[in-house]
Amino acid sequence: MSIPMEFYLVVSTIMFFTGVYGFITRHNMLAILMSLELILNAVNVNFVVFNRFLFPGQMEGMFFSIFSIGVAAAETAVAIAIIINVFRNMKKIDTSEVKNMKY
Amino acid sequence: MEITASQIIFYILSAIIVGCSIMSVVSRKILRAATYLLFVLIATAGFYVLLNYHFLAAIQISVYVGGILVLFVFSIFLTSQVGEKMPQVKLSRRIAGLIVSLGGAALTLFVLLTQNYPYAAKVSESEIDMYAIGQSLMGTERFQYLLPFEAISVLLLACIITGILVARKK
Amino acid sequence: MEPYILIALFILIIPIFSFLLLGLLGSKMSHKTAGLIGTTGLFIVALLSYITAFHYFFSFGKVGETYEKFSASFQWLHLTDHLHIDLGVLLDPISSMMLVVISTVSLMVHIYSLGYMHGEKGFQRYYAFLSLFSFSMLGLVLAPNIFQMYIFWELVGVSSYLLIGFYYTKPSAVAASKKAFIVTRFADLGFLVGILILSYFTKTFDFNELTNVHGSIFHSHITTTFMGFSVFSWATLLIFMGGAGKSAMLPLHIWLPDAMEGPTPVSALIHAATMVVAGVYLVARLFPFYYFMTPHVLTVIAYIGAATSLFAAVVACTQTDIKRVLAFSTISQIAYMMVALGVSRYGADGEAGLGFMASMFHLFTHAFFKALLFLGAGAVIHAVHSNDMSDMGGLRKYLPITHITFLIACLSIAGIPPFSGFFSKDEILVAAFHKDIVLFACQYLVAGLTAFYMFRLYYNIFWGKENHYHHTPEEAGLNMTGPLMFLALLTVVTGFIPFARFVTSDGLKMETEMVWIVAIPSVLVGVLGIVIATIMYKKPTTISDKVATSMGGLYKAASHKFYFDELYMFVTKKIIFGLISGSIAWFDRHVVDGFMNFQAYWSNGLSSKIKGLQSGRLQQYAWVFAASVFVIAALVIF
Amino acid sequence: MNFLYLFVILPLLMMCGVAVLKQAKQVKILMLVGSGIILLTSFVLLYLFLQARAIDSVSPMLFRSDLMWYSAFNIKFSVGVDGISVLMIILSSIIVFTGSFISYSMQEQVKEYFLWFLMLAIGVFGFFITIDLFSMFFFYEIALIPMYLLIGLWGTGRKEYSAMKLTLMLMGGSAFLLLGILGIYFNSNGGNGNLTMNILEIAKTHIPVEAQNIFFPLTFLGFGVLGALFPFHTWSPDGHASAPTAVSMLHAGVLMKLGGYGCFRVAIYLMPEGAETYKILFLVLTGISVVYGAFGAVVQKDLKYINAYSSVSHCGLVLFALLMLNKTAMTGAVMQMLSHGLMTALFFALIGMIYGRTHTRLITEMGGLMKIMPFISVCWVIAGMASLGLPGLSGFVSEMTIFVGSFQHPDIFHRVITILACSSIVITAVYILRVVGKILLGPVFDEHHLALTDATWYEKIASVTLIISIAFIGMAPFISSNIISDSLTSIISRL
Repeated sequence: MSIPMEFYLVVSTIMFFTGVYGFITRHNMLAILMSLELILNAVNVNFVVFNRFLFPGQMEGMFFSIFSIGVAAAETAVAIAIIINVFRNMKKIDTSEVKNMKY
Repeated sequence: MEITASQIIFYILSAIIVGCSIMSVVSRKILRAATYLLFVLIATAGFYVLLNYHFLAAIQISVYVGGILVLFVFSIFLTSQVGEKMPQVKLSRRIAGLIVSLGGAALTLFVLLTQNYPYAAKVSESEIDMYAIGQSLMGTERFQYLLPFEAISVLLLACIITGILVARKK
Repeated sequence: MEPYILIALFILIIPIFSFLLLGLLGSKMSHKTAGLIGTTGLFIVALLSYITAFHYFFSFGKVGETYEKFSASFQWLHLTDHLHIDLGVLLDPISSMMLVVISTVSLMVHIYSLGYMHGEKGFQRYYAFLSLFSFSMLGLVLAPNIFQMYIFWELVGVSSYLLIGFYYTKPSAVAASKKAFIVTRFADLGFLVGILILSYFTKTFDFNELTNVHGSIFHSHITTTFMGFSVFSWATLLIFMGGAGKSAMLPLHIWLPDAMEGPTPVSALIHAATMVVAGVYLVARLFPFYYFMTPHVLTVIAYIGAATSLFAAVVACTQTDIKRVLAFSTISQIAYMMVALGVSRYGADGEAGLGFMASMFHLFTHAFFKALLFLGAGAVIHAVHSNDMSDMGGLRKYLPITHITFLIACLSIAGIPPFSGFFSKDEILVAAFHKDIVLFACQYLVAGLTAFYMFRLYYNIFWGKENHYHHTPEEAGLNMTGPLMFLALLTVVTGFIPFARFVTSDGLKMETEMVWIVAIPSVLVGVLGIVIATIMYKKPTTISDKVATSMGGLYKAASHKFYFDELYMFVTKKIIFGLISGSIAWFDRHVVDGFMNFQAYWSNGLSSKIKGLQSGRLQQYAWVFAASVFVIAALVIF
Repeated sequence: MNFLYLFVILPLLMMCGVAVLKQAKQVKILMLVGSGIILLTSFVLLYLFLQARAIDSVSPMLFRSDLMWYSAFNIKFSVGVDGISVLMIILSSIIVFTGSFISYSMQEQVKEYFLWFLMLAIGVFGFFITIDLFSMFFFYEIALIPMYLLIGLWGTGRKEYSAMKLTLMLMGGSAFLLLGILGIYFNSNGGNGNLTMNILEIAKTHIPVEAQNIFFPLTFLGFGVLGALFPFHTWSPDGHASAPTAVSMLHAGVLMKLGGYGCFRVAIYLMPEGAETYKILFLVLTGISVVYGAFGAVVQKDLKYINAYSSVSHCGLVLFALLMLNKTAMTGAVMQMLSHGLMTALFFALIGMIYGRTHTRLITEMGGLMKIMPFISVCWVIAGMASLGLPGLSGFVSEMTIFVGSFQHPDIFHRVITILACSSIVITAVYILRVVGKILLGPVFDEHHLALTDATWYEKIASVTLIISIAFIGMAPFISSNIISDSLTSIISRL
């Protein structure tokens, strides 16, 4: 293993905060969801990296990532279903315009 | 310091991840954003391979890329016109986002890079074999994950039902 | 004496009863009934007044050598341990004298109005108001305490307001009535404050105590001062301010000329004979107090009176509306009475109390001849349907009775013997002569001016160029000429009443004699005034215009009444309405209310800010969440 | 069963009746009859009170009775009246009576309107019969809430704004009041015994001076807001301008009196030393109210605004006189409450009648109404004369009592400020005569107005009732004055 752990972590950190940036700035619900995927992905990377470098004999990090991917899939499916439903009812998926359900 | 192939691959993957994730959150065309996300996810799978988690890489490709992203693309097609640009984000909002993300990144990186890690004495280079993974998933002993596995299954089932219920026409 | 108190009560009750009757049921009555009810009521009142006055002066009033005060009252409103407002009647020489004056003039006006107001819309209302006025005025003169006087003072103010504004569809009448009320109301404020101060220091409202020269008030030594003057000076000065308002003294005279917008008989009754002398009556009422406690205020009164009489006489020379000429003449004559009071001393020996007596005497005679003048003017106006001199001329042929009676009144006011005005005016001049030569000179000049402007009026109406009348003016019926003749008779005879025997400052009788050194010049100046007027106005000539132009600015100023109205208009419209009220209203709406609205505004703003935190915008939450996490993390780390 | 309960029970019964009845006409008739019965009851109360007073001339309050409400805090529903409360009850029932008559022409949502109207009446009556601080506050709040709805729903013009403003400002005042009441409550034991809300029992002890200095201004301000104390009076012009006629009447006629009544019954009676400390401050404020309200009224164009500002001036005089802390001035204050209540109710009734016909309240758009509606105009002139203090009507006696009483104060400051307050009578004359001259006299302004009719029978009954009451107080002031000053004796003895 010639690559130090920090390198991976730096990349995942950047990915995470890019996701955060996207989550905060995006207006489109789907884009927000994609930013969320970035965040989740960054977290998965971290699990795996810590598992590999710090506890190589165990598999918790990997399994956690697996489950996390599963949950992400489930979450995305439901979210997209909701978004499509919103779109069908309101003809838009822009967060600044979909206000009927606020307050 | 000699440069190994894995290092080169790592740098390439890192560049792809950083560049594409940034592009994915700033691109004003949603389909392009999804495409950049695809690259990020694939590169992440590359990371997993680099770390010798082949099974995980396979899941990443199949679930994320093959499932989730396709779902994204479908819903993008359903909800937006081709070539439609998302409106420019307000400057104040971008600055707010930048402050939080850059601040957070700086803080996190500071912590990351100043930390001493208790490295394992020997980092295993070997791949985890499928048998062990299967054992772990299908058992109820210590370090075995049947229960979460089943929970995820139920969750996915619930998701399927919910998806149908929510998305179907009245 | 008891029955006379009762009679005096009846004098008050009858008019108020007739007011209520006419006021409540008037609209259901015919004009004739209403007029009859009012006139009959007043007739009874007049009879009762004569009986009361006669018996007062000739039987029960005199105890020993002096005329005593008789009063009876009941407590109407308890205020403090010392102060309570009583209602009742007070009989003494001046109130008995005033009873006669008021009821006589009022009765004449009632009768006269039957003809003058014939067929007017609101005839019943007119008689109701006349009754109300008679009630208030009688109550005023009969008041046994200063607070009752104030009460009726206000009531005469209101009845005057109602009567000036009788033609309520005419904007000028409405404005005039409003002006009269507000100006006198302003003066009444002074009166009220004066009463408050006086009563605070003397602990009484009662005239008997206030004017009892042997009482404790006159021997107490209250030395409290306020802003450099003793409190009693303030009190009496402020009370005089009330009197000045009602009696149209400078500078509160502005309402009286405008008050001529009312029906002419009303002007005769209220604005010539009775209500406007209330100020004189008030000062006379409190005369011992003025004289002993605050003599310098009397001097002030004398000078204000002199200034007013001169001012009004000058203005009267330039007016063309005959009622306004008479109005200024009234102001001038009342000021004469004020001067007389101002120069008077207390007591009856020699010339001491001459001024007081002369003032009352002039009040008495003036009431009759001025009422006569107004009613005569009313007859003229009735005949030619105009108030303006230029619309008249040569009327002596058409209105013989009016002409003769008017002439008698003019001679009387000009001070020509043997008419009543001569006697009373002469006494005033004598009193002034003894006291202060400046005042005397001033009054002497006014006497000449009076003769001049009255005859200017007389010639302009009855002589001069004859106008073309649309229909021939003719003498009115007996109900109008009757009062004229009766009042002319009074004008001729009242001068011979030995007034000094009855009405003096201390109730003791005094003797007067002709002071030839004053009497002859005063007649001469009267004659001179008449002669000048004859030259200028008997035949249509251009002399008057030439004189007017040669006077230049003075004439212009006088014909504009020395711009007092403009000054007041400026003060009220611009300063009171615009500056004070306008800015207060603005201040209220914008600053005070603005402050309250600002409270609402900022709490609303704040709450919407707080509400904004719960916006439902997930991204905002996320931002806040993330930012907070990092901040907290940073705090933990560093 | 205490006789006084009738004043709460009768309106409650009427509420039930109104709720049951179906037709608007029946509701109105019930209101007329019911309010007539209340009026009669109040006169019976006066009669009974005078009789009881003749027997028992010592106790400060008669017809006492207590009902325990909440024993943990010793809160009772205590009732009792003295002469002043009796007069206030009579005033309220006259206004309720005339208000019902004026509302006879009400068209929309009659039932709901009268329900709220009666609830307002309950609040007012309840306030005057109780002598328990908590119950007072309770009824005070009961009176406030219907106001909001009555103005907000049945009002005119910017009604939502006005209703909101009025309610919020009065609620703000009652927040102060609540603080003040709690302050009194927690200092009411005088070092021993139970805490109590009962005014009579509190009056037996002595609230510590430090506590008085804190809670007097709070209580006084709390009631003062309702009594249109400068600068907390601005709800009054807007509120009155928007309120429906009968509500304006009840509000200006009675509810504003709650302020003055509370000021002396709670603030001054229970905390005399506090009053002594703060009176200069509040005298200046009320003095400003008096003159300022009068000047403010001079340039207004809307009839209701004129009357609202005049109310500020007259109610300012009430508080002004109360703060003089002597018997005569306080007698005058209570008489001024009665007088202003009747007078202003008459004014608002007449404004309502004119507005109902001409559909405008701007004096610039009217003229010569005397010719068109003589009855209303004559009533207006009478009301105006009462307002500017014509002797023989109620305004004069109350103002004179106040002025003479205030002037008896030995301190020069009080006398000077009294003279300043006196000057309001001139300004009052100015604005009253301005209105009379503009709208009643002069030529007819608008040809369309010629077709308008004069007052109807129910309007006549209402106006005549009020005028008779005004004239009665004005002609025979000794009756009310004696009742009031007798009742004031116990209050004065504490000062």
